Amino acid sequence: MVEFEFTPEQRDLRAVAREFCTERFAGPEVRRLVETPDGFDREVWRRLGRDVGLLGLALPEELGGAGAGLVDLALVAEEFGRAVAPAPLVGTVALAATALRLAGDDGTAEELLPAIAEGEAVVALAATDDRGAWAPAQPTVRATRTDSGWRLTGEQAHVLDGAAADAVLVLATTETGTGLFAVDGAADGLTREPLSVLDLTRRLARLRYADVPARAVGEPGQAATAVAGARDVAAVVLAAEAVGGAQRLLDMSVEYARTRLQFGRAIGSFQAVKHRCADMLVDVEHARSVAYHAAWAQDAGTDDPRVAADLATTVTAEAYLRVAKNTVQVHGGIGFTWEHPTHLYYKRAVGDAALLGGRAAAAERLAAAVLDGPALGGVA
Amino acid sequence: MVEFEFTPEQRDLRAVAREFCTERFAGPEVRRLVETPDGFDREVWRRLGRDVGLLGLALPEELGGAGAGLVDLALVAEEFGRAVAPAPLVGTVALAATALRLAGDDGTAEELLPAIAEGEAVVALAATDDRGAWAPAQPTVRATRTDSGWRLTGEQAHVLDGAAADAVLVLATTETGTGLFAVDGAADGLTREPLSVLDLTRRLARLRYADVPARAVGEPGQAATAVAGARDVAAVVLAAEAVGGAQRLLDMSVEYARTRLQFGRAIGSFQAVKHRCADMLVDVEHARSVAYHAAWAQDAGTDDPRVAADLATTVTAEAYLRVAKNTVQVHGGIGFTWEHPTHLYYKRAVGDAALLGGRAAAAERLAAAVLDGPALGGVA
Amino acid sequence: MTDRDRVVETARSVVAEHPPATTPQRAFLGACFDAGLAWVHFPEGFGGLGVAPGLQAVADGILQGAGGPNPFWLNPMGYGMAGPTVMAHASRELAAQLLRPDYVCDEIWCQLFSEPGAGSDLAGLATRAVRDGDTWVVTGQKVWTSNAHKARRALLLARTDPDQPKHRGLTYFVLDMTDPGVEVRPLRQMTGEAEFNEVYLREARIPDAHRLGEVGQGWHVAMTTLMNERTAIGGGSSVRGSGSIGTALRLWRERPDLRTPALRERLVHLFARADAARLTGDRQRAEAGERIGPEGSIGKLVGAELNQDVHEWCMDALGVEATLYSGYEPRPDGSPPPVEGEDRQRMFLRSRANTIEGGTSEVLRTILGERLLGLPGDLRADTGRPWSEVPRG
Amino acid sequence: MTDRDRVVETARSVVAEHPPATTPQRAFLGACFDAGLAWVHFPEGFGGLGVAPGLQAVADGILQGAGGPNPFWLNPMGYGMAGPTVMAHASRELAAQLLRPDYVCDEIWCQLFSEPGAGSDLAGLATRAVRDGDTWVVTGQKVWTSNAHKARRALLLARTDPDQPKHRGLTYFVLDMTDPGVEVRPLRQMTGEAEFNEVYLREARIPDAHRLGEVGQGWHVAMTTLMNERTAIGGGSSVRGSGSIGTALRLWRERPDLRTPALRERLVHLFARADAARLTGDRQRAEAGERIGPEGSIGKLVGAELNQDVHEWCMDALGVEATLYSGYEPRPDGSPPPVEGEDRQRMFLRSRANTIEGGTSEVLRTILGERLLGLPGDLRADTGRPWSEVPRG
Repeated sequence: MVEFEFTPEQRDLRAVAREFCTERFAGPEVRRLVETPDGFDREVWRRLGRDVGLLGLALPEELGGAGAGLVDLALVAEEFGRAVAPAPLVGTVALAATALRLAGDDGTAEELLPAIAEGEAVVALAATDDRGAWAPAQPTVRATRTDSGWRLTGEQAHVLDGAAADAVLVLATTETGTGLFAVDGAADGLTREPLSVLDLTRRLARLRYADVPARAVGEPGQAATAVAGARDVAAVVLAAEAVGGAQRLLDMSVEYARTRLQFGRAIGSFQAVKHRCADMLVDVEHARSVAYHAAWAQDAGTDDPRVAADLATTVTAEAYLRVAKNTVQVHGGIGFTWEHPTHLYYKRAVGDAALLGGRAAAAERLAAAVLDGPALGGVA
Repeated sequence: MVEFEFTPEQRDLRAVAREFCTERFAGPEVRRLVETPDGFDREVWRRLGRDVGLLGLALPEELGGAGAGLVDLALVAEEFGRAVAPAPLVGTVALAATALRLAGDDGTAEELLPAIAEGEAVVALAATDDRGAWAPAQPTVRATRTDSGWRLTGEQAHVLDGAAADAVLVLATTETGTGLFAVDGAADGLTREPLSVLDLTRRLARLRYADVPARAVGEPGQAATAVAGARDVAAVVLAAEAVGGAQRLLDMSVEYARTRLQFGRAIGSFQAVKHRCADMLVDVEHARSVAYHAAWAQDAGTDDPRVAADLATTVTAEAYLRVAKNTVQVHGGIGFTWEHPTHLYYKRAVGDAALLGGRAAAAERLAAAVLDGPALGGVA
Repeated sequence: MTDRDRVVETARSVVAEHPPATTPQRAFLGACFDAGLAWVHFPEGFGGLGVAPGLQAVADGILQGAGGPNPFWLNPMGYGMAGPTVMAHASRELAAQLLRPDYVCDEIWCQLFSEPGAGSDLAGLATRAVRDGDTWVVTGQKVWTSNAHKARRALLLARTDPDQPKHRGLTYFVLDMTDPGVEVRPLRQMTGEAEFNEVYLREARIPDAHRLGEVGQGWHVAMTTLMNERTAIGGGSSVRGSGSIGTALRLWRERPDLRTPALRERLVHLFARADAARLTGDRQRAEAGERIGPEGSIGKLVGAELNQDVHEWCMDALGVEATLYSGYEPRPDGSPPPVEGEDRQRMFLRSRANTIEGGTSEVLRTILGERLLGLPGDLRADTGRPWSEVPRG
Repeated sequence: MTDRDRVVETARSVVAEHPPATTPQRAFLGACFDAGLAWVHFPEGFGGLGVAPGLQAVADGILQGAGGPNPFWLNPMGYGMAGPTVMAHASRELAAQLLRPDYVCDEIWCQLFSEPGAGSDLAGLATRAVRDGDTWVVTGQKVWTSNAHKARRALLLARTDPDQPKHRGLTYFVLDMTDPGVEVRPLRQMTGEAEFNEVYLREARIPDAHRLGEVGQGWHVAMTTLMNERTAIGGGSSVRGSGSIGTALRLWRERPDLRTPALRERLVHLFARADAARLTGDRQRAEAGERIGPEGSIGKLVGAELNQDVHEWCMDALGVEATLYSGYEPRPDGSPPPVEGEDRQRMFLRSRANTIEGGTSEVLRTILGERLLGLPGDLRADTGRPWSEVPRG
């Protein structure tokens, strides 16, 4: 695996993903979906899993997956990002499936992962506290062992795909530490309140647990590792989505600048617009490099995977935001309207920057790794 | 005194200062002076004091001054800054004279201030420690009282005008606290090592005191107040100089952009250059506003003088640096040469940003005032 | 008695005779107009006293200080732009007819300038006005119109001669928005609400008497309006910590839990920039009197970019809370839903338009470069060519 | 045997037969040249083996890994630019004459392109070359010439037909710098030293045989040279933390006393940008092979601005120490005085030129916009007009 060199199979995979997204997540369809309660289409999701096989890419073959790596998943994510596709890819495929895979619980994994790969099960990873903070040291849900099994009590905010999920994987406090628990989406005592979100393509919910029956998943000691690993995978998926989104915005901006005339000439012939587009290109190229690198770092060990993931978050989050802002500016008033697709990407960029602890936390971890610790490989 | 409205007398004063600077600090003369050991011309300095009367502007009339305020001094400083004049205005007139005025020692003030106003005495305020840090809580020079008077021992770095000064006002540690002491520039035991400086228009020296005879100036309790007050005045003078320098750079850039042809047209007709010049204009205008405001705040109480001074440092330092960088870029290669005046301004901007504790410390004090304390007047 | 004394005395007697607390708004404003305090520099009988424009602030201080309404907020286009344009360019009869209803807010005004094909290049607009005897027949599409759904009258710029170079073929009109040829459609924006409108003109009719300025002189008249607009937008406040920076400072004070050293560092520099902009506005007003020329574009340019940076800071400070939104569904009147406290996410989204509306930052930088610094103009594809022959799209 | 194997074997045998540690530099380089390892993609006999250019890195790895000299550092213009240009455009005889002395550093090269009146607008240059039988007589002034005082040969671009549009009237030559018509003057820069020169040409003579390419085709030939230059400047390193960011990281590690939260925050973002740029270079090389097209301009653009930002960070970190300087007096050879550790103040001043030299950032952004993104060109004042009629100054 040479870094940055895709195999022919990977190129085919990208083509399949792009074709699917072009067909199923065209602009009008995305605008329709974001105004629906769930925010995505179950049937399309099933087709992605069952028919196209994109949801189990990175899962082991024995669990219904394709046994491919994160590079493959990143390629698919890039196409999802390009279409700003509203679908539980990050919540279910990146976060929940990875946590399940790493939790060390073969039984639950064998039950849920094939269903995820088939697009049958939407699963959420609820690893926030009651204010939405990611992976708290002290989870605000408490798990208690009773005669009839585990029971959960407490509250979590900002759970990605939490309202639509068929099952929720909950990070909770036990007497012996932090553990993961599986809860049925329809369980008694579970109430799910969809939050009014800025980015309508990613739905968040507040979950309240009032003595909710739950099943322990894996050993308590594994929970933190599973959640951290899920975040690293999701960071790569988010970064790849950002690359696709930013590239799409750049393409739109260039097309508009080429064809929109003011003062009798294409606005892209003015240096102010042209140089802005050049800066967008730099952002997109940098974002692409760090996102791919983070995928290869996990698959092929070309770098410390966590450093690469934090680098990817830091660079892509800023690049996506800046490209989105520049896209509005290049388009002028039309780019500020509801009818134009730009705002969907812009809000996606804003929302992503705050997910999984947010970009500030990623930069802080990167600083700790690069500046505080012993010198990194190659860093003087 | 209405803020931002100059009196006719002040306009005349500006004209006098500009005429003097245009005549005495023309480009070739500045380039000649910066290659001399002292870095300035004593005779020109005497004329400024004795004949033109610009050095005692802000001093009380009974001490040979004009009894005018900081607004007047700022106007003069702006013209000095425009010419990037190498002269001990900041060190002697702003820092040393203010410290002398505030130290509560009429005798020393009556002896030195008239000489400063006349341009006869160059006086340095040595208020750094041995690493150049401004106004240390523990000065690294120690003052000891002996039978034959006070003696100083220790070392100070980065003393502005320290090598050329006829007298040095030294911040030193005594048994009862921090005090100011006057030392003759030719005193036994004082060695002065000119430092190799980035900004050749402002000379710094390392002073070493080996049992140097000194005279106590004012009460020990006054020293910190006197040094802080001197800094506030000097901050305004530096800010006003930055305004003049930045304005001159903008004028040069605009002139070059109007007349330099590439691709068969004036480069200023290209948006990349034009918009860069527009940004420089914004910087200059902002710098001017905060610099004048800081002067008025001290003279007329239109704002907390320290907040206004720190605001002025924060804004003008950044503006001057950015304008200087943009000036090099607009001029292209020629702006990078030794022969072109731009580098003198650029280095001035860089040096100023580190003087008197530096712009980072000013921003920190501003943050403490605006963000940490109770709400400022008008600040919600 | 000085002009200032006269303004003070007049304002005091209006307040005394029509106490704002007990006088209906319309009656109070009518009394102000009749006393010459609407636009003090207008002639007597037209809402003014024929004194210097700088004295308006004196009158407003007394009237609004006593609790009187602010006509600029009630009818921004009418008070800030239509009034001065009508006074400068309409016939005396037309001015007499229009100014009082404008000031007392019987008639809300809007501005029909921008078009889908004419944004930065306003003078390239395509809406046609064709003469038909004593009336003009207008057809075209306008956009980015605030208050069009509430407006009785509009300032309209239309093309009357496509064969002239673009600036020379325009004429300026006052349009009756109740004309059957006018259709107003709300334009939903990324914040969810519909602050602006599209306005379709299909053979709308305007009497020639409602033309402002000569035929073909519309650009010149429009400059009166636009200068008033940019100064109004960019004028800024002279109160430290008001405006968007105040929103950020309040968040910093109210939410110690959100504070980090990085946010603190950014905020103090935003504060410094905001305060420098504020002081620059003060200084410009002190130096130029009340009328600010093209240097007013500095305030608009800086204010727009600063707003965006400040609101980005707020979003970064809010962290995960930034992902929430108070709702995209516009209410029937097009306004956003009410929220407790400050709706910072909405302000953040809204600020994205600041660098576009009322002159893009690109256009403003060009104005600063050319008009204030005297840099040469760009090469042009349209100068001197008949508008009809200049490529559009 | 594959080409790669052949390169490996050849390089190993050169190293074995001429151990770098004991072989004089000139002899070692001569052996490399004769073995075809100078420019491996050149034909045999011309310093090459006729293999793919990507294999140069394989050869260099072995040669320099064994302690051999890096010809690019010894003779940058000669190795990086003159070699490929000569090979592509000179006659076989001329190439045979020039390449070996170039590679073994008997002859240092410089580039005479820029002029006081032709910076960004290189094709507008005014240096005239007039034919006189079998020689050309050249008069004009060049500037920003590195190594001119040490150079034996120069790549020269001169105008041979002022009545053609500017790109079409240029011809490319190899100039002998020992010609009596050549005067080299050091050009002192803001750092104090004189890294560059001005070169005055007063009826300098060049045999027609030293022309590269056809008369009037000079621009086309120059593009070969310039593409090699930008790629060389912007290519960057694939080692994390090398280059200017390494200077900053070392300062951070070595001087805990300077650390503040604000500096830390800035530094980690500079690191992220530097690492993104590094990875982008790696990715471009992986995607494009060794030859990078206009996308190489991304690396040059980013690298220049990043250098400046990193060195500004260093100055801010140094605080009051930033006001010191190691000295402005150039040494006799034009180089700066030696200092202990890293001369960060000098690097800071030097970085100011990064966004100008080798293509200004403005020109590079235009290249990215037009060549990579396909945006339309600016309106032009010079296209199609005879050079002699285009305003200059």
